[in-house]
Amino acid sequence: DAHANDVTLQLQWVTQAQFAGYYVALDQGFYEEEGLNVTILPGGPDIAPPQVLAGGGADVMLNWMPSALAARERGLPVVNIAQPFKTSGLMLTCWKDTGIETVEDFRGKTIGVWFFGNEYPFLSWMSQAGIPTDGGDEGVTVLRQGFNVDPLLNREADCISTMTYNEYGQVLDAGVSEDELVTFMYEDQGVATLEDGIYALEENLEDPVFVDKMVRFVRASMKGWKWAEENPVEAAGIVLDNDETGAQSEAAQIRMMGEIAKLTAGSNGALDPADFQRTVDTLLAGGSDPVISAQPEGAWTSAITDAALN
Amino acid sequence: MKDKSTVLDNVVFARELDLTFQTNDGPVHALKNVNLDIAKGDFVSFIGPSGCGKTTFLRCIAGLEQPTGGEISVNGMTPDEARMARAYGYVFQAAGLYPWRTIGGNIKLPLEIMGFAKAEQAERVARVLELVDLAGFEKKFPWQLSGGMQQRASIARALAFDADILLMDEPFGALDEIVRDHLNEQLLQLWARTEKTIGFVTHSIPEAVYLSTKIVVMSPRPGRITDVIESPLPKERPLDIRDSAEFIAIAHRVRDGLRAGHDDV
Amino acid sequence: MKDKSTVLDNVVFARELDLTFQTNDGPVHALKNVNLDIAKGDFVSFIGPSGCGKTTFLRCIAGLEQPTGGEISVNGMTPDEARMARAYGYVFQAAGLYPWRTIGGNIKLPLEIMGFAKAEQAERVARVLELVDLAGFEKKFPWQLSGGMQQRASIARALAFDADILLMDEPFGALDEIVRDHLNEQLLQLWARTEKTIGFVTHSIPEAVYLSTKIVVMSPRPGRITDVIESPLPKERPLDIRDSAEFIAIAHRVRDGLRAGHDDV
Amino acid sequence: MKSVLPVLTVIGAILLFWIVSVVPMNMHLTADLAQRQDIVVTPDTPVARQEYSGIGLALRNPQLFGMTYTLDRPRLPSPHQVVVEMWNTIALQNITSRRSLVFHGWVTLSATLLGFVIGTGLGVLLAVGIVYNRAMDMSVMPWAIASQTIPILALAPMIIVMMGAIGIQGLFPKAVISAYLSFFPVVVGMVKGLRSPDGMQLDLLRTYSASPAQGFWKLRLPASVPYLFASLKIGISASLVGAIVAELPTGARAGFGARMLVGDQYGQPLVTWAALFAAALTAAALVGFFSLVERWTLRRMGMQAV
Amino acid sequence: MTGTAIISALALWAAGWFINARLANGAAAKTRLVKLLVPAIFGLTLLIMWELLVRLLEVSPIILPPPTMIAERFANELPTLWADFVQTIIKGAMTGYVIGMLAAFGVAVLADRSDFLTRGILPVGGFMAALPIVGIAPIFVRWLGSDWQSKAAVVAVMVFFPILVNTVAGLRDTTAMQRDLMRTYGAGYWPTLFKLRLPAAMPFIFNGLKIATTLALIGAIVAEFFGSPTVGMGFRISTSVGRLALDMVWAEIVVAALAGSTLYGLMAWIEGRVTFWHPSQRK
Ligand SMILES: Nc1ncnc2c1ncn2[C@@H]1O[C@H](COP(=O)(O)OP(=O)(O)OP(=O)(O)O)[C@@H](O)[C@H]1O
Ligand SMILES: Nc1ncnc2c1ncn2[C@@H]1O[C@H](COP(=O)(O)OP(=O)(O)OP(=O)(O)O)[C@@H](O)[C@H]1O
Ligand SMILES: Cc1ncc(C[n+]2csc(CCO)c2C)c(N)n1
Ligand SMILES: [Mg+2]
Ligand SMILES: [Mg+2]
Repeated sequence: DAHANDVTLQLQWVTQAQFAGYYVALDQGFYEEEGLNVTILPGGPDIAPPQVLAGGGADVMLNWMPSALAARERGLPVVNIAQPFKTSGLMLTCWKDTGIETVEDFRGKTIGVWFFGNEYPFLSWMSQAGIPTDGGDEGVTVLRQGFNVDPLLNREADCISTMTYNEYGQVLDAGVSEDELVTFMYEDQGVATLEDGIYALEENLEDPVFVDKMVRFVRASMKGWKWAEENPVEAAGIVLDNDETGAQSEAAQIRMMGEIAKLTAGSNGALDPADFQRTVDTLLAGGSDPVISAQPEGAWTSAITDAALN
Repeated sequence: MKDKSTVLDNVVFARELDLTFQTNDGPVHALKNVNLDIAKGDFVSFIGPSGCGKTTFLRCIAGLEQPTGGEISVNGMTPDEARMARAYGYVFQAAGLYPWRTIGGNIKLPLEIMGFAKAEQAERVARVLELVDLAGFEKKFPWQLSGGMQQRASIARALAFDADILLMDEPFGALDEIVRDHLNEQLLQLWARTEKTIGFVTHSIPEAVYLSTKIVVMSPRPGRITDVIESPLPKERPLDIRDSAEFIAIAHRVRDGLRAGHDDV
Repeated sequence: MKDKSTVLDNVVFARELDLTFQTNDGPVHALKNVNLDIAKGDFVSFIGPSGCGKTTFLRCIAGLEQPTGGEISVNGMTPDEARMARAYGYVFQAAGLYPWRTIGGNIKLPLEIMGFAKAEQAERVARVLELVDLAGFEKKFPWQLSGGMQQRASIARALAFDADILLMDEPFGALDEIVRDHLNEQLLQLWARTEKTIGFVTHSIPEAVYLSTKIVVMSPRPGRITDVIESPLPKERPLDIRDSAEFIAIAHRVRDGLRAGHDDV
Repeated sequence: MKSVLPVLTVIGAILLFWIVSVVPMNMHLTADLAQRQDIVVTPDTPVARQEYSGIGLALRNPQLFGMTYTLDRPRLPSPHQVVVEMWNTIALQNITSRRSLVFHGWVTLSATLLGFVIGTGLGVLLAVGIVYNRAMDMSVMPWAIASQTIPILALAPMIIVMMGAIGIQGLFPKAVISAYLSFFPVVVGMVKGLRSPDGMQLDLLRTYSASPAQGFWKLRLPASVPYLFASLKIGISASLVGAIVAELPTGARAGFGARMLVGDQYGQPLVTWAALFAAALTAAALVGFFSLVERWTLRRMGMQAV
Repeated sequence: MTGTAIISALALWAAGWFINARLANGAAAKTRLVKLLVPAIFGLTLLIMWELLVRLLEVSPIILPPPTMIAERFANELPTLWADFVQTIIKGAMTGYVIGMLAAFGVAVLADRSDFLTRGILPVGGFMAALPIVGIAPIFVRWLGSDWQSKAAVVAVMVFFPILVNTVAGLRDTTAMQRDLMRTYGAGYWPTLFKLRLPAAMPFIFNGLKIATTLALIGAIVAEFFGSPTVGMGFRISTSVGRLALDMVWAEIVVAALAGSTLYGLMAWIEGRVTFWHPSQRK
C-alpha cells in the first residue's frame, strides 16, 4: 500500500549528476526491486528542502548538514539517516592575478558566496580565520552570488564559490585555464562540512513502517550510487534522460559524474560520527553569529543504515 | 375647472409638487409648488430656460425622480406604480440607442424585457419601424444611420410597447432645423393617429407652439410654472401655419413668458 | 459690381473655389465653384443643410483646409499667410475651452502664444471678459460654468487679440433659444462697436436673418452656393424686428432656398 | 497597413543598436580569450584591461571585432546567434523533445492559460461584486491594489511548497501564480466597463422597470465588452509573466522560466536568450490572438466601424 | 479540529462582512471615516482569520507564520528592514523608475515630432510592454554586476515601455478642434506641446506611471534573486527562506506592500492634483 511503499525525495537542486545515484536507482529498477514507488522532485534556487519536508510535500530530502542542523535549531527536527557523500566538493576559486595565495590575502577582496543556507561553512571559516565579512580593507566584501560563475568571469568578484563537480568546470569551459586560477578546498582548509546527506523527520522515524521504507530506500539508493560510480557515462546518460529542461550538455554531465564519484567513493552510506563531529565543531566555531549554538542531540541515526547495509 | 379636476380625471395630476436636490454646494430647489393637470390625449410642451426643471418634472412623472413634497399621480397611480405598470414610453434628448444592438434589436429591447412573445416582438418592430419611416433599416447598426434617423428609431423604441403616455425630453434638440421640421410633422401625425398623451420638453418656441395643445412655460431658481397656455390652433397643422398671425401671437406670449423668467443668461 | 471686385477690395475673395476630400469611400466634393466676396465690416452668415460645406468653406478662409482648386485670398494674402499673421479669431461650434485652464487662463492662451506682455495680457483678459459679461468668472474652471457662459468665454478668447476678422462656426448651436437671443443681441452690439468683419455659420434661419448683412445659402452634394441674399434690414436691430414683415420675407426666401437643396432628411 | 514601414524601421534601429553593442559588450571576454590563443591584445593583462570600458578596449583592439560575434558564452549574443539557437531548438527538434522550445512553450503556455482562465473568472466575479455591492466596492479595491504590490517572486516558492504540502504539484501552482497577476487588470477594466453605461442608458431600463438581472445581461455586460478585451490583453501577458516567474525561483523542471534559469545557471546565455525571445513571441501571439477576437467580436456586435 | 477552525473562521468572516455591509449602506457611508473604516475592517478580518486558522490548524511557522509573529519580527528587525528598503526601493527601484520615466518621456517627445516614428514606436512599444521582461533580470545582473545598478536597469527597462506607450498615446489624445485652435493662433511646435498636448496627455501619463510603480517593485526584487550584495529585500527574502525564517520573509513582504501601496497612493494623489480637471477626477 501507499504508506508503506511510496517515497518522495526532494533534491536540493535541479536535475544533474550530483544526484545520479537516485536517478540510477530509479532507472535501473533498484527501487522497484525493494518494492518502492519513488518520486524524485528536483529543487531550484528558492526551494528550501526542509520547508518541503515540514509541509509534508516529501518524505526525505537531500541537504547540506549545516543547513539541516540550522533547521533543527529552528524547531524542525530533521534527522540524518544516511550520508552517501563522504567528502566535500566545495571550494573557493580565485583569479591568480589578484595576488591571492593564502587565506590572509582575502582581506580587502570581494568574494562570491552562495546563500540560502550554503553560507554557513564560509562564515565559519572566515570566523575561524579571524577575517571579518563586512567589507573594508581588513575584511572581505561578500557578494551574494547567483548560482553561476559570472561574477568571476566579469571580475566583479576576486573569488567565487564553486563545486568541484559543477561551477569549477564551468569556469574552465569559459576558456579559463587552470593555471590562471587559485583554489581553496574547504576540505583542505579543515572547515569541510558534510554535504548531500539524506534526511527525514524525527517523528516519522518513530513509525516502524516508515523506518522499514527508509531502510529499503537507502539500500536501493546506495546501490544506485555504487552503480553510478562504476558506470559514469551511463549514469550521466540516465541523468540526462531525466533532465526535463533539455538544456544540460552531455559532456558536462559526464565530467560532473566523474567528480561526484570522487566524493561518494569513500562512503557506503553510513555516517561517520567523526565527520559529523567535525562538521558540528566547524559550525560551533562560528564566532559572533554561530550557525548553531549548541551541540545537537539526535541529529543523526545509524539505525537505518545499520539495517540497510548488513 | 382646474379646482374641480381630480386624480382620476387626469392622466397626470400634480399638486404643489416640490423637489429639492441635495448637492455639495447646498440644496437646489428644482421644482417648487408645481400644479398641473394633463388630460388624456393632450400634447403638452414644457418650455423654459436651462435649469428650470423641465427634465426634472418629466422625470417625476416617469417615476425616475422622487419628489420631496406635494403629490403627483399618473393614471391614478403613483408614478412608481405607473412605471412598474409600464404606463409610458420615454424618449431622451440623445437617441441613446445601444450601439451593440441593431435598430431592430434596440426596438426589441423593451419587448424582451417585458416578456413579449418572439413572434409578437418581430411584428411590433416591423410596425413601429413603418410608423417612423424606417422600414428596411432594421438590420443596420445605430452608427450607420444619420442623427435624425437615430432619433426616429428611439421614438420607435418608445412606441413599440404601446404605452398610452409618451414622454419626450428634447428629442429633437440635436437636429438641424429642416430635419426637425420634418420630424415635427411626423410626430403630429402620429399623435393624431394614435391619440396618445404626450409630454414634450423643448427649447424651441416655434416647435412648442406648432406641436402643442397646451404649452407650459417654466422659470428657474426655483423651478416653477409661470404660464400655461392652451393653444387655439386646430388639430390639423400644416407647416406654414407658423406664418399665421395666430401662431405668431402665441409665440409672442410664450416668448414674453420666457423672457420674464429669464433674468440671467 | 461683383465682376469688378478685386482681391484688394475685399477681406475675403474666393473664385471658383473647389475642394475635394479623398476618403475611403471615394472622393467627397465638399466645395464646388464657390465664388464669394466679403467686404470689410460685413456680417456674413452661411446657412445650409448638414454636409453642404459651410464648415469647410470657413476653414478654407482660415487656412485650416487647403482648397484643391480655384483661388482664395484673405486681406490680399493667402489664407495661410493670414493665419500666420494672426488675422482672425475663430470660434468653434463647441466652446472647446481647455479644461485644465481657468476661464482667464483660456483667454490668455492666444496672448501667451503671440507673446503679449504679462501686464497687457491681464488687461486684455479683463477687458474681453467685461465685453462678454463674464467679469468675476476669471478664476473659474470651464466645467464650473453653464454652456452659454462657456460659449461666451470662447468668444472672448477669439476677441482677446483683436483680429479684424471673426470666424464663427455655429457658435450658438448648443444653446437654448433664450440664451441664443441674448447672445445674438450682444454679438450685434459687439460687431457695431468694433466694425469687425464676421463670418458666421448657423443652422437657424431666424438667427441668420437677424444677424447678417449678407446671407449665403448653400446646398450639398457637391457643396455649393445657391443663393446670396443681401439683407435690407437696418444696422440697428431690436429683437422684435423678427416679427416684421420684411424679416419674415427674407426668412421665407432663405427657407425656400434651403428646402430646394434639402432633398433628403 | 501603413504602419508596416515605420514598425520595420524601429525594429531595424533596435537591431542595429544591438549589433553595434555586441562589440563593446563582449570585448573583455573576447580579449581574455584571444590572449589565451596568443593573439596580441592591448593592454596585455586582464587586470590592466579592467581599467578600460568596453568601448575603450574595442577601439584599441579592432582586430577582435569579428571574434566578439562568435563567442560561445557571450555577454551579449549577436542576433544571428539567437536566431540560430532558436532555429535549432524550435525547427530542428521534434516538438515533444525536451530540447524543443515548442515543448517548453507548451509547458509555460498551459500554466498561463489555466491561470488566465482562473484569474479572468475571478476578476469578472469580483468586478460584478464590486459594481453591485457597496460593501465590496468599499472594501476590496484597496486590498486588490495592495495585493499587486507584494513581490510575487517571494510568494511563488511558498505557494508551490504549500500546495505541494496538500499534494498539488506541477501545473496548478503555477497557474495560481498566473491567476494572481492576471486577475487585477481584469477587475480594474471590468469595473470600469460595467460602470460605463451612462445615466440615460440606465434610466431607459428603469422606464421599462427592468430587473437587475436584465440590467446586467442587456446593458452592463454588453457595454463592458470593449473594456473586457482591453483587460484580457493586459491580463494574458500578466499571466505569462506569472507562469515564468513561477518557474524561475522554483527551478520548475520545464518551461521558458526553467530554460532561462538553467541557461543562467550553467553559463549558456544562448539558452536564456532563446527562451526570452520565444516567450516574447508567445506573448505577442497571445495578445495578437485576443486583438483578432476583439475585432471580430466588436464587429459582430456592431460596436466598431468596419 | 479542522471543522471548528473553518467554522470559526467563517463566522469571523460573516461578522466582519455584516459590520461592513451595515457601514457601507448606512447613512454615514459617504463620510471619510467610514471610507477608511470599511477596508480596514475587511483587512483586519482577513488577518484575524489567518491568525486563527494557523493556530487552530497548527500550521508550522516555517510554512506559514501567524500575523502576530510577523508583526513581532517586523518590530524587532526594523534596522535590517530599513537597510533592505534603502538598498532595494530607494537605490534600485526609485533610481530605475526615475531613469526609465525620464527616458520614456524623452523618447516619447522625440517620437512625437514625427508621425512616422510614432507609428513605428507605438506597436513596438506596446509589444515590448507585453513582454515578460522579468526574464531579462539574469542578463542585467550579468552585465551590470550584483549591486543596485543592475536592479535599477531592470526597473528602468520594465517601466520604460508602459510609460512610453501611454505618453505617446496621451500626446496624441487631443481633439481636432483643440489642435485647430492652436493653428488659428499660428502656434509652433513647442507652444502646442507645452500648452496643449502635455496637459492633455497627463491622464494617460499618470496611468502609465501608476502601472509602473508596481512593476518597479517586482523588477527590483526579482533582479536581486540573481545576485546581490548582502543587503536588500530580495536578498533577505531568499536568504530567510533558506534559513526557514518565514516570519522575516513576511516582514519583508509587508515592507514591499507598504512601499508599493504608498508609491501607488502617492502617484494617485499627484495625479489628482495635476489632472484635477479631468472628468474622472472631478467630484
Ligand atoms: N441629479 C441632480 N442632482 C442635483 N441637482 C440636479 C440634478 N438634476 C438636476 N439638478 C438641478 O436641478 C435644476 C433643474 O434641472 P433640470 O435638468 O430639470 O433642468 P432643465 O429645465 O431640464 O434644463 P435643461 O434645459 O438644461 O435640460 C438644475 O439647477 C439642475 O442643476
Ligand atoms: N476631413 C474630411 N475628410 C473627408 N470628408 C470631409 C472632411 N471634412 C468634411 N468632409 C465632408 O465634406 C462635406 C462637407 O462637410 P462640412 O463639415 O463642411 O459640412 P457642414 O456644412 O459644416 O455640415 P454641418 O452642418 O453638419 O456641420 C461633408 O460631406 C463631409 O462629410
Ligand atoms: C536549495 C539549494 N540550492 C542550492 C544549494 C547549493 N548547492 C548545493 S549543491 C549545488 C550544486 C551546484 O552545482 C549547489 C549550488 C543548496 N544547498 N540548496
Ligand atoms: Mg433638461
Ligand atoms: Mg459644420
